[in-house]
Amino acid sequence: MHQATQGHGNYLTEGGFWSWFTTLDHKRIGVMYLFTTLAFFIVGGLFAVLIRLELFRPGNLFSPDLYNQLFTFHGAIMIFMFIIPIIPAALGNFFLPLMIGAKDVAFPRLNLTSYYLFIGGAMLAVAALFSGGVDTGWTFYAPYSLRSQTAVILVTLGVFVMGFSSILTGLNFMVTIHKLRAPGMTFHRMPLFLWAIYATAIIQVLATPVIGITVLLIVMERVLQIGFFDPKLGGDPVLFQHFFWFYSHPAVYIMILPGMGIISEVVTVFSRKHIFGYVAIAYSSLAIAFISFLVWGHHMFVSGQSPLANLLFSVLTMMVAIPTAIKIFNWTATLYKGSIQLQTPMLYALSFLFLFTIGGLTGLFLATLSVDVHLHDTYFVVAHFHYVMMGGTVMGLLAGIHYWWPKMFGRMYPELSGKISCFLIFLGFNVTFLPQFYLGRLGMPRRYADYDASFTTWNMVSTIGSWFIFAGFLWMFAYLIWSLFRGEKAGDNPWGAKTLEWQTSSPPQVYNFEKIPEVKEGPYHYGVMKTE
Amino acid sequence: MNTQAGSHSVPHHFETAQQAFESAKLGMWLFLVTEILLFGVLFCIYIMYRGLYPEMFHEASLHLNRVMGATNTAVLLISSFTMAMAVHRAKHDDRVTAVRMLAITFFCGVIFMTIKYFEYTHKIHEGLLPAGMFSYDHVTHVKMPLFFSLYFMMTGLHGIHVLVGMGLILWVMVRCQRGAFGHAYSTPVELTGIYWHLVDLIWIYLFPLLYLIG
Amino acid sequence: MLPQASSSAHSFEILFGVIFWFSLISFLAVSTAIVFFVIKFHRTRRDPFKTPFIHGHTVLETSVAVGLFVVVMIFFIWGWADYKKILNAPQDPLEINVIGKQWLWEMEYSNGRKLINEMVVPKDEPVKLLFSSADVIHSFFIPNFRLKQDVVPGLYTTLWFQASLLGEHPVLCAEYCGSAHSKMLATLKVVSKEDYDTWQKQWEKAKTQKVEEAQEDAASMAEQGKGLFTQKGCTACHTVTGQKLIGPPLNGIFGKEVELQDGSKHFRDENYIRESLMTPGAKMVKGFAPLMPTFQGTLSDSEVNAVIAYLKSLKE
Amino acid sequence: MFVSKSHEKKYAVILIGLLCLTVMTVWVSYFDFGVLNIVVAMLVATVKATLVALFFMHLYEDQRVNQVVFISAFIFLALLILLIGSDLFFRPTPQSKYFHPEDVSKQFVEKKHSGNFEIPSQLLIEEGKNLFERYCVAYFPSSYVFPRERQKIYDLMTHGDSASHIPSFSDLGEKERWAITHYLFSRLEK
Repeated sequence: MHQATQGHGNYLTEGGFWSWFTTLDHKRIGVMYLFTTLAFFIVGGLFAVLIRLELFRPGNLFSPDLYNQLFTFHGAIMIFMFIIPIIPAALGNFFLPLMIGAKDVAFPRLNLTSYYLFIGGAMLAVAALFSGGVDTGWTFYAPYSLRSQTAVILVTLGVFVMGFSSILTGLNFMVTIHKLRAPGMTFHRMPLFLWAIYATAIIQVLATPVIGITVLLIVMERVLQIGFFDPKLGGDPVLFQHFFWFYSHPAVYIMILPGMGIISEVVTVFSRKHIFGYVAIAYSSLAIAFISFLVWGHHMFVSGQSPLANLLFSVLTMMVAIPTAIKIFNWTATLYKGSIQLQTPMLYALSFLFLFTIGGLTGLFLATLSVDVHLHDTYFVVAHFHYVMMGGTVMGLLAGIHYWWPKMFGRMYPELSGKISCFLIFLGFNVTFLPQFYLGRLGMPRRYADYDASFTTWNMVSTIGSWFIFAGFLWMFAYLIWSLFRGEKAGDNPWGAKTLEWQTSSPPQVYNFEKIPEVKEGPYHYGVMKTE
Repeated sequence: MNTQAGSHSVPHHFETAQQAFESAKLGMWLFLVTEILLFGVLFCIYIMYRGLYPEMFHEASLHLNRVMGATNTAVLLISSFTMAMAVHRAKHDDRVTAVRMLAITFFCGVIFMTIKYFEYTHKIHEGLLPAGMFSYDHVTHVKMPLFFSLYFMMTGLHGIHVLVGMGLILWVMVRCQRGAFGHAYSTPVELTGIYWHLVDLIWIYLFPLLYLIG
Repeated sequence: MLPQASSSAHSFEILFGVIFWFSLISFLAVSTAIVFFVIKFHRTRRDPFKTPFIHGHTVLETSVAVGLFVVVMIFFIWGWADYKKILNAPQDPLEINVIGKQWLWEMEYSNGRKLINEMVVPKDEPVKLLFSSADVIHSFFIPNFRLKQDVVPGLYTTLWFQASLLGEHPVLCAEYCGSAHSKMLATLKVVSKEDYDTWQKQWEKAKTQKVEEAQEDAASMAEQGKGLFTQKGCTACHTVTGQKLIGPPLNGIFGKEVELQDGSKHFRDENYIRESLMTPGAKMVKGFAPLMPTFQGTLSDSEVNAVIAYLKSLKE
Repeated sequence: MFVSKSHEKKYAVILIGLLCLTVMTVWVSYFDFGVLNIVVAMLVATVKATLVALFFMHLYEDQRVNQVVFISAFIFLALLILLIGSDLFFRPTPQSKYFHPEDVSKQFVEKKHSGNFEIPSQLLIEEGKNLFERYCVAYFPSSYVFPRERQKIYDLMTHGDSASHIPSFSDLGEKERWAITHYLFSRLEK
């Protein structure tokens, strides 16, 4: 182990500026993904703030058409360009080879290709923004998406291309995990983050082709009028929803599983204790990945789907609760008798536990058939998935970014600022989204540009909350950028973690390790070993 | 490094050539999985509409030419055989035969696409087109255009895969001719082979589903 | 709190309450445990190098899984039982055919009476709605009944209910359907059985006698037209204040020339307005999309005249 | 240079088997066995696919992980099909006393496309002549230059030409507009 030397030796400084564009180094590709997706996060976040502004009070601040475009782009950008790629493609890319003790991912060139595919697809979608926009909602439901006069083709093609990028990333990771583990790194010695990434990769490979061909069929519907989903030509619009959700429901787990993986890392490191129930957490990731393929129909309980399908999907959906609950139980139990330190990553991890628990429990309402009939497509659903996606994934992501920041850039973020922005985001998040549960229960439908005056109070509260989130993120981006240049130098292992990525320099050298490490024990061997 | 394998060397992040080969192969299999699901959606649409309107499928499939379909099936099966032979020969350093076999495979692809071309032009001429453009007069079932949407989407997507496969074969053939492959390194031929067989495998299902189930 | 205006609303509230309390207790249990552990086992109190090495606890984990399994199965079965009640309509309900169009609801009674954005049903009688859509997917949502059903083009869906509360209940569109999605609202009026019968009978009588309100003077015609204008959902797309929504504003247009889609000019006279109501696509005003549904069959001749009289009365 | 012949013999045998199965399945398709036709065709296809996968693709002797990967694709595809089938094949037909739900799906299918109007015929040209003289001729200046392509003429009939003050004739039906198009095109050809 050696200290990062100034000016040469680490992956950030090797080669000039232009070498970044042709780099095959997984760390650099990861960093490029990180900045690109965070940029999209800012754009999507601005759209969110505008949406909340429109909903501050009844009446129209923007025209309904503009509002429809706002929520469409908010959804599409946040989902396809931020939350799906960011953890696997940015943090996963950076840390997967480091954590299994490899020099790179299995197919570095494919890795770069998938980054450029992502950029290409994102550009297509952004081009739509400047050529009339899109007003279909991110779900592209037929037949609305077949009739809409807006640039649906551009966005769907963008989704298709980005889908391919996601497939290639998943494929790359699966092969890497299977074939490139360091000597001694058995599956059961892998950090739980990698189990999560592996489960995610399975979904990416198996589910993404379905959305790929489905959006392509939407393009074909518009160009060649093939009519699979067009009732005017004899097709069935509900069939589109099936294909769409066959991907998009597992996609929710593409988003949340890596977040869960990060929590497993952070919780153990900051309570300096072995994870409670390693095997259960590892296999529950796989179980979630598998079950996630069988539950998509709960998005369609009132869509005109057959009662039999409703029955099956309702009971299968209930099953997801079990592995998820085991995870939450085990993370909580890990804290027991630990030695807990409340640094920023841990604060985010604890926020994850609170918010994700709420998100998960509210899922029970939506999985129950008769209750979902009322709650479906209301703000209850909006609040539920923001609790899961933002309260879950984004909190996990922020925990991960802060946790690995010293490793990625060799500098610490400012601790006090980190805590302040964590507090702002946590508070703002709850103020924004808790009222939405109540609004949904009162029957306020989603995607409404204007609403009945009786919903005003809680909408105002919600909008005010969104400003706190906005302030929190603004502060966070400011101090993170500041710390890139002025932050305190970080040591190789500032948190005293045991996983492999901390066994090399900060930032890591070009080929990750001086010598490929040999693994002799599991990743969480903290504290006192029990003697047999 | 084996001299037989020409200029090829193991990428730096792999320990052994075997590890590199296995990784590439697993990657290819995973890619095939995505291909199967890509086609799977179309098969699924086929099954749904066929289940709902069996009599329409019966009527529509009579408009397809069984002989042409069967010929294409045979052509693809033969090409699969020659591809397997090519892989085998390339692995055993028989460059000349391998190139010859690849050439036959490529030529089979050409025949396949030519027959496809004649089928397409005939359908287009008759107006048996995807739903919105369908203009064939003598139909009894209103939803018959859906069958031809399926026909064109499925065979079209398959045709694109054939073309991509032909491109790959051409590329491998040139490299093989230059002596890039041998017993130590033949990953590209092998992967192209697997891909080409999958294209064949999909056609094996497409043929009876579209042409035969009357 | 939301009124409970049907039996389904009642059973919704019970099950919702049960899941809510279960969720709240579980959440409190988890969060109390976390807060307690964080305080009790904080670094200031615990030596970081002397934490115990606990692998896990299979019995505990399994019992969490099994316990939760039992609970969610209870929720599932309960939900399914309630759902079946929503699904199966009793014998011989009152049937209403509902057609969703961008952006209004058209209700048709079995006697041929058509209403727009308005539905009148008797209290304590089973009512079955049959849905279809003329364009894209809509969703018929009655929050006070806790009921919702998507309205899908090319597919017939149904929903039944038994209203238990007199009064007006809002109906909303819950599936995103375009520009005026949030304006696609209707009112469901629950009246007593007797009131309902007389309401229908009066209409049938009026229809057979063909007593047209021809003698009504222009002022009351305009008044009636004004009522129709909001009642029939025109306001979703047209304002009378000069503001452009989906359709052109309609104040002060009467007798003036307007530029059409093909660039030609046309006077907006009575015939033009009548044609625009019956075949909306015929003469489109420039700069607007052909989205308006036809009112053929939903507006009687006298009602069309009333709307024309109303538009005449509007000044710029 | 040593090439094992046993492998190649195996490939040849399999090829012959595959071709025989193809001939058989085509032959069977000429007879009507009802449901059995599908069963036989799918069975034969599956046997063929298995042979290709096991021997041409070497899945038989491949690593376990590759086998699992390939098979899992079919498992997930089967789940997709089964669960979607549980919806589409089990939708209840709504019962109604006064309305006719079963007509709805048909009512929304546009039948306009079985007309074949895009292809010219003598009948259409004559109809187009009548229509043109009745509705359109007054709008066209005698010096008007028509586009020399059917689609473009059709677009002109649909959207008009604002530069020359020619209105849209979209109130005529699709068939009528094509008829006029064919008539105008036949005039240009002369």
